[in-house]
Amino acid sequence: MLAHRQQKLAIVLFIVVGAALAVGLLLVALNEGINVFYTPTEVSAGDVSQGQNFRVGGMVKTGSLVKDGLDGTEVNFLATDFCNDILVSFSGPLPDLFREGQGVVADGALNEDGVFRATQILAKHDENYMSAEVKASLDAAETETAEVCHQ
Amino acid sequence: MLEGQGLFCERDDRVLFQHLDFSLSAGQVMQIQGSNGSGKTTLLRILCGLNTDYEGEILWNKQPIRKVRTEFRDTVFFLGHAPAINKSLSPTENLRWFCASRGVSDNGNIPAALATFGLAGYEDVPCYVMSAGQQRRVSLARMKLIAAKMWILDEPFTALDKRGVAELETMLATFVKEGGALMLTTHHPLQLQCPVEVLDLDRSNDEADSS
Amino acid sequence: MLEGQGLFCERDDRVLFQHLDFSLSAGQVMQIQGSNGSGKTTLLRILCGLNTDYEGEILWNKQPIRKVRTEFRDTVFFLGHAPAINKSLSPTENLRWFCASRGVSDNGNIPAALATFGLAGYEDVPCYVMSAGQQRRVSLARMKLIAAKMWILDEPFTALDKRGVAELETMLATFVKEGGALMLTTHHPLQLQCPVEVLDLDRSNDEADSS
Amino acid sequence: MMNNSRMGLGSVVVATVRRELLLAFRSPGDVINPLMFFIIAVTLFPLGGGADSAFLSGIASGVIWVTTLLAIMFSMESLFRADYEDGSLEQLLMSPQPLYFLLLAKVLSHWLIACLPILILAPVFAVMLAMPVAGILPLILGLLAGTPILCLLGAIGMALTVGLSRSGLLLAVLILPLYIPVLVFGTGMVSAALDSLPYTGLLALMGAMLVLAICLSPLAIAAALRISVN
Amino acid sequence: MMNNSRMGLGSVVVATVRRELLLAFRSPGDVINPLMFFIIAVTLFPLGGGADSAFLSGIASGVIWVTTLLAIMFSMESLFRADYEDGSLEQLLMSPQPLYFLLLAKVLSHWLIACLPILILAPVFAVMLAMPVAGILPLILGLLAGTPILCLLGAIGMALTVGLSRSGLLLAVLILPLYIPVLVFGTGMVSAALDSLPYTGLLALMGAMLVLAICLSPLAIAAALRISVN
Amino acid sequence: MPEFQFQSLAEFFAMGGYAKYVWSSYGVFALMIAYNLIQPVLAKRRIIKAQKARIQRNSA
Amino acid sequence: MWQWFLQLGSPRLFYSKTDRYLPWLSWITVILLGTGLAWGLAFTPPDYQMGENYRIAYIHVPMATLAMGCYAMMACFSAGYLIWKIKVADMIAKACAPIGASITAVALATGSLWGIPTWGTWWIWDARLTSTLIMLFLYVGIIALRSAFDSIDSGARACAVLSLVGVVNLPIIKYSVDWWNTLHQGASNLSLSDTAANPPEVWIPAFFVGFGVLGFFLIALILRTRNEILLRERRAQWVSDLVEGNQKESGHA
Ligand code: HEM
Ligand SMILES: Nc1ncnc2c1ncn2[C@@H]1O[C@H](COP(=O)(O)OP(=O)(O)OP(=O)(O)O)[C@@H](O)[C@H]1O
Ligand SMILES: Nc1ncnc2c1ncn2[C@@H]1O[C@H](COP(=O)(O)OP(=O)(O)OP(=O)(O)O)[C@@H](O)[C@H]1O
Ligand SMILES: [Mg+2]
Ligand SMILES: [Mg+2]
Repeated sequence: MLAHRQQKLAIVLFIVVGAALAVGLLLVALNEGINVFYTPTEVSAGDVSQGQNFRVGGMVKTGSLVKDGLDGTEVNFLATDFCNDILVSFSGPLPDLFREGQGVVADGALNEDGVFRATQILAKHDENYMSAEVKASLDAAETETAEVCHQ
Repeated sequence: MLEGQGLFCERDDRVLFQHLDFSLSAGQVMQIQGSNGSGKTTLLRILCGLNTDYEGEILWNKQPIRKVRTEFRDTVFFLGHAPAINKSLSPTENLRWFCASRGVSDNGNIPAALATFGLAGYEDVPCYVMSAGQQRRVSLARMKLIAAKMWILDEPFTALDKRGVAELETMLATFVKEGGALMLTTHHPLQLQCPVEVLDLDRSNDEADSS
Repeated sequence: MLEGQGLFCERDDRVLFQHLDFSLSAGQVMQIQGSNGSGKTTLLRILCGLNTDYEGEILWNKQPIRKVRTEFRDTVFFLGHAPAINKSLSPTENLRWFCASRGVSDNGNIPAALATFGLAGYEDVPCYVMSAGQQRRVSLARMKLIAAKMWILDEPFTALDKRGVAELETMLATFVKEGGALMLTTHHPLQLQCPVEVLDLDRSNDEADSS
Repeated sequence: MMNNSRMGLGSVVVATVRRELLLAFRSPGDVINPLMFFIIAVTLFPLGGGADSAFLSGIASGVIWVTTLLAIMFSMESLFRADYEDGSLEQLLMSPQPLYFLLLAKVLSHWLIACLPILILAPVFAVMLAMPVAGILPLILGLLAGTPILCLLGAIGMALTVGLSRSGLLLAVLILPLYIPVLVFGTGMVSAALDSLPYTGLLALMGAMLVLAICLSPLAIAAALRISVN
Repeated sequence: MMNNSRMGLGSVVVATVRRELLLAFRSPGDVINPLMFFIIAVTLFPLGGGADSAFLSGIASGVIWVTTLLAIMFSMESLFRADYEDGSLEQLLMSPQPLYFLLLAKVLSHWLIACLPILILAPVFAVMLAMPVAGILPLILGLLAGTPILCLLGAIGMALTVGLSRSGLLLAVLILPLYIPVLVFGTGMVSAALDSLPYTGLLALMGAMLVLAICLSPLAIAAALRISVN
Repeated sequence: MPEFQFQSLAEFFAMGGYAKYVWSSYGVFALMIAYNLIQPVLAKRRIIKAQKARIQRNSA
Repeated sequence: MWQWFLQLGSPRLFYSKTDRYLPWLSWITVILLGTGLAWGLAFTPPDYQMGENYRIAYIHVPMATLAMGCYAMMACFSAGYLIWKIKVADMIAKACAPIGASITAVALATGSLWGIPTWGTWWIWDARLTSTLIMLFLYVGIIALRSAFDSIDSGARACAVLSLVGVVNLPIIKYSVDWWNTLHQGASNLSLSDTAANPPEVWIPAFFVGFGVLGFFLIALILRTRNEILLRERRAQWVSDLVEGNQKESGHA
């Protein structure tokens, strides 16, 4: 009968050790960071090299948006994570939500001038929903809060 | 050793048996009888824990079987309709793995076990060249390899010829006389050298119906 | 009607039968006998053209059967071990397709045919809820739907209960009396109201062995 | 009592198709599983290859064709398996009706059941995979001509392996090589159209293959089935 | 006569692996069919999509991963089918040894038999599909960590469907959704490496999934098998 | 207190230019609800019909 | 409470109890859904960024939440069936699958429809969207698995195991927005202050719709479960009585 106990124990030990190992590996994974897109800080830190395709995500820096071209479909703007900026250029139709101060995800590659040439622009919405009046009153009351950089 | 209390089983809305009570102790033989489809196989599989759709209580050494599954499995040998022989392997290979999967070493007595069943010389031919009866014998040779205290056999005489049947009957009788418990189904008229208790599923069900 | 001359068949290097001769004419019954695995099913399938591994000559109305396959198939009804019943379909649907696949219209007498086999009321339930015996009856009901001159039946009594067996026997006898030819295998002692010719495969083979 | 009026060939074919459709209706897995396999397998590619639309549009026709092909091949399992196991196949082989048309009807029904839903969905997925609009029509035409060929060839393979208990990948190994020409022409049509070249030539070729397959493969299927029940 | 000396768990596992390898050696189809399927299916994609090397290198990792995944999934058929049919499965379930390790050993052997050959061939095909050299190592590492997960998950699906006579594409429908994360991370590793980014994070994640799969899936497989023999 | 946000019914249906998206979303939603309510009701009818047939068959 | 729960474990009691609760539940649902939808569609101020378009939220969010909730519920009942062999638990689990699948499909469809104007794409293979799609596939797989079994019990147990295996997907859906940088937004923070982001006039109608949709879900679930009970208990006397009663009713009408 002892043998059976031992067997049960073996299974339980196996699972416990496995779970511990899995947690360890998960921690490693989270430490490394698994991202769908890169922040401008990561880009300027040289995490990505020129010419390769990747996604960059950030905010459209207020006041940086320039529309070019006859019909205004050629746009240049700075994507920022409030620590670093990256110049993004794009031509084509833009999503509705694309505007200054709004989250953006761009698909493309860095060209030789260090400009991010986007092939697709996606607008990212944040978790805030409110009406225009509320937004206005909020803006008025808002005190400047320093953004904290995450490295 | 093994006891059933108020067993009830229905399959596809048909009651196979109900209020079924039996008890089997060491040194006893119990034959389950009944027409085709009366639920003999189902009953054996329920006792072995292969089927779980039943109601009632099964006791093993006076304890509910759920609690002593591993001990039960350790002391019981079950042989079902299918021979559990892989046709690509030889008898020796089949039996060696069987022993390993039961967690016992075969101690080199596989050839002896095969010889008991008249398979000397067939140790290393692949099973697919063997006739159904010979495959059955390989299957039965397992009984010689593990020290089970109880055998549960579903139609063990299938595919055996007359001599094979007689030999198996002697072997079963010896096992029982040495204190083993035996439970079997068979459509063949059993001729054992020891008293046989009969559990008739057709009858048990009819009685229950009429009651 | 059907004649075999010097039939020989071996399977997996085992001779099942050799020098087998027989002849069956309208109004006759022939029962193929033999132990398990003696080749009864194999013989029937050879006659039906489902098996082609044989030597010897089979004649249909005095002509080599190879040349008159279609006529042969048109007048023969074969029922094998398997019931040929799709379990997801109802008896009516099964039989309707059977008729269509034989190229005859069912003329609305499927319910009648089912009723003959005691299946009135079961026309439209899916076959998987029916017991093995009932499925067998659906299978047999085919005989009532096509005008075959010869029936070749492999263990037609399987899974039938006593009354079913008696009824089927009457039906077979009537068929033979009306001039049909019947060839069947069965392990069950046949009680037909007409003379039965027996073809014993065990004997034919033993004789051949000893000769 | 048995006043057997003969039926024409047409009605036999109709009866077969009806039976198969009825069966598909009873066990919806036959319809749904190939379709779901197609859907899931198509979504695997963007997951596996990256999802930018330039990349996707490049692989779109290939992915749709290959996935259709795999879905059809593995759906073949249900064509003869049940009939083989319950003995209906023997009855079919014993039937005085020409097997040729019966088998054609069976394969046709399989096409209706397993392929037509995929065919209907294929353009939707082509759009999801960012295939340019010019490619859609040749894709559909190609699939329309190609999938019956795939079914017929697959039926030969299935007929050969139906007697084996574990066919699985064996079927694939037997049949995939035969599928290659269809795949090449099918995707060729799309890429021709995307390069604004005419693709009628390829379509005609596909049509010719289809006609040949329809004419010849029932013979092969019948022969294979006779071997399998043996 | 029956002096049953007990064996340790280790030797039970070894015996199981030995048996499975022996079986694979006796019926080489189990080894060869998945491999052949992999080879044929991988070659389908260049045929279906055009063969310029820029295009190929774009799809290489996706194609190899998707094909491996399909090959493994369809090879699962041979894992429990034979044992189910000849009754060995019942004996296994009746064994007093812990099923947990027996099943683990079985799946491990299946991995050795069906996946290892593919793993060995995968880099060759990656080169043929013009994958840049930087992608080869993460491809191999990913497959090394990922294919056992695929085998374990596939075994759950197979255990659930082994009692059904017509499983066919059902297995695919059940299991492919569970395969998606492995595919995503596996190809993600390759593309990260090709972008000269670190992929250790993804590898660690895959490792975590592997460990979890090894620990937990035997429980699910055992439960599923008990249901299937019922 | 919430008040009607649109100047006219037409504007309401136009949804500020997003009619396509908003109304098809609500449409899909409505279809789903309808399906999930109607299907069981029809199924129940079918079951009861079959059940009656069974009872009749058994009593006959 | 426990007693009440146990009663629901008996098919017959489940049937009669739900008979009693269904009308109430229906009325509450109609009221909640009616006010919530009308409020959300017409009486909530448009979002300062997305304008009227964000009214899709009133369907998308509850559908997405419910899709996950339904899966969790199915898994719980599956576990209940596996452990305690409660037949009704399996019937409920069975009923969950098609409802959950259709709800997930709606969540995906509305998300896509919403994504076109806001994100600029209707589909992107990000973690949340992909894992939601996987959930849809899991639902379909479970339905397919059940229909493949002839035996009800085996099918039930097999589905239970599969749905429990699929539970790993739930935390991935829920936390994918936190674990990865997704295009999809993170979890919203709700506040009672009406100058905060997500002020009450935004989320109160959402609550109405949310509970309304929950009510609808329960109704659909109960209806399906009741059908399943009728089917499986068809041999029980009370079902026959019920059917006969039905006959009489329809006879009077
Ligand atoms: C096909 C695409 C989409 C899918 C599959 C999807 C899926 C989901 C899921 C699974 C949730 C989680 C619900 C919960 O945590 O209870 C969710 C929540 C949400 N989604 Fe989406 N979504 C999609 C598109 C969108 C779009 C385009 C938007 C708007 C820009 C959006 C806005 C939201 C919001 C506001 C929430 C509620 C978040 C919270 O408060 O926790 N979704 N979605
Ligand atoms: N897997 C199954 N699912 C549903 N019903 C089954 C299953 N297996 C058997 N049955 C039903 O259970 C009943 C009892 O079958 P069982 O195999 O126990 O009979 P048996 O007494 O062993 O018959 P036999 O003498 O033929 O061996 C049969 O009526 C059969 O229809
Ligand atoms: N498909 C097959 N391949 C090879 N050998 C076979 C095959 N089918 C049957 N056999 C062999 O042929 C022999 C005759 O089988 P057959 O089915 O004709 O016997 P039978 O007389 O009908 O027996 P039963 O009384 O059990 O029906 C058997 O010994 C069997 O091993
Ligand atoms: Mg039995
Ligand atoms: Mg026979």
